[in-house]
Amino acid sequence: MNPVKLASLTTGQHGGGGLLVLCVLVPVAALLAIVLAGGRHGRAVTLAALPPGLLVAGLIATQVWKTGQAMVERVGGWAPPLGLMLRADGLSVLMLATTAILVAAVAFYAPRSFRVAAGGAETRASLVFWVMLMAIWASMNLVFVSSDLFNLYVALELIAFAAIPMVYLEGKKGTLLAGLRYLLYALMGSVLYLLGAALLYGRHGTMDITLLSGMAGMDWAVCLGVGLMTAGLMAKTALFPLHLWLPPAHAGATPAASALLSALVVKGSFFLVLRIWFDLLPPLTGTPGAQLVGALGAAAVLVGGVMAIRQDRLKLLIAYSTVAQIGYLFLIFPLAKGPAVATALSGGMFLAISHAFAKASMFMTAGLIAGAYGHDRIAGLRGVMRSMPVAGCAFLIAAFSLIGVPPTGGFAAKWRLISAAVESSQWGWAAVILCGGLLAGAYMFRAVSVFLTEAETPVADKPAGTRFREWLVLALACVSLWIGLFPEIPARLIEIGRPANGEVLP
Amino acid sequence: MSDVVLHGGLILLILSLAVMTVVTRDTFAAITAFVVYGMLLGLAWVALGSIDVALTEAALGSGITGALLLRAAVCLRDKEAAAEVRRPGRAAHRVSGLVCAAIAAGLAAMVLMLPDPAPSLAPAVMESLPATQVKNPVTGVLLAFRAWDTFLETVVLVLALVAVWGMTPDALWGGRPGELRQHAHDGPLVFLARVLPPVGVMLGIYLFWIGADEPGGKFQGGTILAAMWMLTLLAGLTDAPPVSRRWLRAAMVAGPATFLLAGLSGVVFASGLFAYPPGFAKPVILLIEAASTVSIGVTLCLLAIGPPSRPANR
Amino acid sequence: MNTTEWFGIAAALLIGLGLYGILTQPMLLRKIVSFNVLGSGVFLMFGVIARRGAAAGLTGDPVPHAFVITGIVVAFSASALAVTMALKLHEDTGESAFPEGEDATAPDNPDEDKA
Amino acid sequence: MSLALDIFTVVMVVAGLFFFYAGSIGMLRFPTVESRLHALTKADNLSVGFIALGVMPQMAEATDALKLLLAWALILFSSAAASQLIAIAARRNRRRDP
Repeated sequence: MNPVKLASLTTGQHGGGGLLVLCVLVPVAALLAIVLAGGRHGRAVTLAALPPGLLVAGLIATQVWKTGQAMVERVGGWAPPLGLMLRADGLSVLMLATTAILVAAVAFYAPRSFRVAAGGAETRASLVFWVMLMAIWASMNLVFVSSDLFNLYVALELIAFAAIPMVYLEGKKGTLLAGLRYLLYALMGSVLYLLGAALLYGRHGTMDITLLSGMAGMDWAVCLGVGLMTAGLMAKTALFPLHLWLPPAHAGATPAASALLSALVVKGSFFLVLRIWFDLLPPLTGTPGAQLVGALGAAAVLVGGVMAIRQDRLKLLIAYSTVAQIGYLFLIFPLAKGPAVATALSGGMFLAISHAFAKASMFMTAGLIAGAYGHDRIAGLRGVMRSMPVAGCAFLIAAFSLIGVPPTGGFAAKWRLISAAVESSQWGWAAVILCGGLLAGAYMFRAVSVFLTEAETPVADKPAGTRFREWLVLALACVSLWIGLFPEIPARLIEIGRPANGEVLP
Repeated sequence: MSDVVLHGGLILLILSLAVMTVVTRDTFAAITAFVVYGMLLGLAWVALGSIDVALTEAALGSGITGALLLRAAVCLRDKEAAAEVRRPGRAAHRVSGLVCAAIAAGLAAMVLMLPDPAPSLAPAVMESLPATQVKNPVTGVLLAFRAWDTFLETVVLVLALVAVWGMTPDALWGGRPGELRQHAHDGPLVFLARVLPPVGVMLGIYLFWIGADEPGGKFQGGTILAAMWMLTLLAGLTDAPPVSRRWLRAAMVAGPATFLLAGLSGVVFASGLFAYPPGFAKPVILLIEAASTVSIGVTLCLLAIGPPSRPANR
Repeated sequence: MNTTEWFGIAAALLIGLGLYGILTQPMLLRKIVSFNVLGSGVFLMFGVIARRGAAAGLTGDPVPHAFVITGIVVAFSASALAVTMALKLHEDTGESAFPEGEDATAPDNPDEDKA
Repeated sequence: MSLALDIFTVVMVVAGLFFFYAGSIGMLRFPTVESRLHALTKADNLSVGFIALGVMPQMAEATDALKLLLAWALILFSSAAASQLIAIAARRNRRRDP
């Protein structure tokens, strides 16, 4: 037996590590089954895949929580640099859990138009929606557990191929253009990312993040490579000024899809930036490069906020709010400096997950409101609170979380970010965070104040199935509240598997 | 010395064709230049010592991509003038030119500064290759050491095809993709489509079979199968199947599904997921490659001819 | 300086050229073609890196070769999707380029369309 | 013997190059699609044949030489069909917009 294989076997990495492969395999198997069986079985196959998928995510979370250590799996028994490795630390676990819950929620929320009556023929939307839902689940999980830069490139491409059809799924006017713009940004992003990865391979001869973190100094090739990768990922995450594709794409998609795109998909490429800056090359945070990224983030917070205030349509308002929230995520790179590294990272992760739940809830609520009112012009949405109190409540809680009102998850996140700014004595960023909160308050108030006014004419009957979905979106909004009420659990998870200051990964 | 002349000439030709591809106003001419560019790039890959990539680049990067782009160019004929009003101004051109030149210069400098001796996994690959029982190192990487990547890669193809089908008008769902050909005087094409496919199919299967030990493999073989199918479709000898046919769906997922099952079976018969049973690695790899060749052939062809455009019963 | 490095410089130039085409060509189809030039430049970069790593009796490091084969297939899938979208856009709206301005891209109100 | 084979190779390849050159000039200078096709197919097929024939004795094994012959046959066949198709397309275009 050859040494590489032998080494991988003796270190005994198979105890449970296979779960990391399974968390991708389960949704992939589901999507292949849907393609084979046809869209009319899409919902049934998805519902069958949810329990095992949730179980795998749960088992990974339990094991990481219990052992307090990252899980690793060398796929096929081949150790890096030759083989590729999957690795789940606390950050991965948080994102895996968030993804599993949101995918399940979207599967239950998905409108009847994506279901086919028993015995009916397959429809286009039924095939595409369920296949792409499973594909988004698989590819997001892959981003969270993979530790190999090229494997992550494949994951990014999978995300793009899964997310873009969601934009033009309903075939409405303008969505194709939005999808095409999204595709070109995504393709540019991945090709820049690949170029950066090529330079790293040329310099160090491996694509494994853990190995690279041990070798990569701040030399020319590494900096250029990381710069190219970051630029590519920024385009995919829609960081200002590369955000133009996001609002039409997210606002034009069907609500179930908008929720996934806005809450999850942009987090995939952001998570990768996090991996590169915090794990692959930790000395980068706090450098002038990080200040530049932070400045773009700050601009996104302000521009996104102002643009959101100016929107007349609810879904566009929510989409611009995503642009602003993405800005906050990138503030952690300049903030993670000296003693504030852990605080900034934890703030970023809190924001990522609480925004995921709040934004998913909000987009789905907007879908319910638009379904009942027949439009989503903000000025015409009077009396939502009276006619749809549960959905209205969900919107309100989600809005509080996005603004950062205590005790929501958004507050917990911003509190950590501001603490990091204080710890690292960078007061300017704290001011940006406060300004962003005010802007968020202003645009959310615009919508909520209309919801609270009395309607002159009562709303027509709500479409069937709305009541169940109203409670569903409320539950999602409550998760973002729960994160703020019990921050200890995510906070402890975030620290699992992190290297101590200055050390390389185990 | 002969290297300098040959490689230098090749590089100059490639660069000038790339310039033509990018700046020419006439779309059709640009795409023709791109196809030739792809062929020469295949030669560049031979010069760089990789026959596997050269085959892939020539067949897929130049051949089928060329067919795809030409189909689009024909549909968008005479649209250059309409698009021309959207051309960015002279200043924007200059700025873009400067930025791109700076990036190219930076990368070129980067290439010259790469470490010497270069890091390489070639020794590690050769050391572990016997365990996989295949002799082509690229196949070893694709199907054993990085099988996980390749598995996901076959899933990408399925997703891309579903995404392309996602643009079908609702009324035509379940219909047949591509145009129905009925030019009476395409005799030479029909002749070509009768004579070439037997040779091509044999070549495709040969490339997949030989891929375990010599340059070749499922991507190269599958691409040739796709090209042969496209040829018979173009000549009107066969008709594209309706997209909801069960056998078509089965052919699409055969590759990834076989790969997945083989990966899962590693838990029982080998040391873990995506590991191969010792002594039986090659048969498993060949099985995966065979199923993938079919899937790749079907998927590539359907990707190139686009979404359903006419009802199934015509 | 040997010919491998020439290919490296060619790869850098191809990347620059492809990028230039994407930025300046108005027609969507031309942007897609330029994207392919850019992509092939990146692949060629991998080829140069592989060639420099020739060892153990091989003409190049096979790992980057495997990356490139995977990459070419992904690039084709992406081109197929992009071309189909561009053709469909042309069929629906007659556009063969991105319209100017941000407002032009905002999708119409979803629910007014239904009514 | 090997010298004779080498001379044969050089002569054949030079002949092939000459026809390539002539064909290329024809393609660039001739006025109509048909005449350009004529230059291209006739001269290029001939030159590929010459070169294949010339390189054949340099092959180490007989099967490799056979492969060259097969490649030439394939080129002959496909270029014949392709040029027919181009000519038909050209005629069709002329009819549509003279």
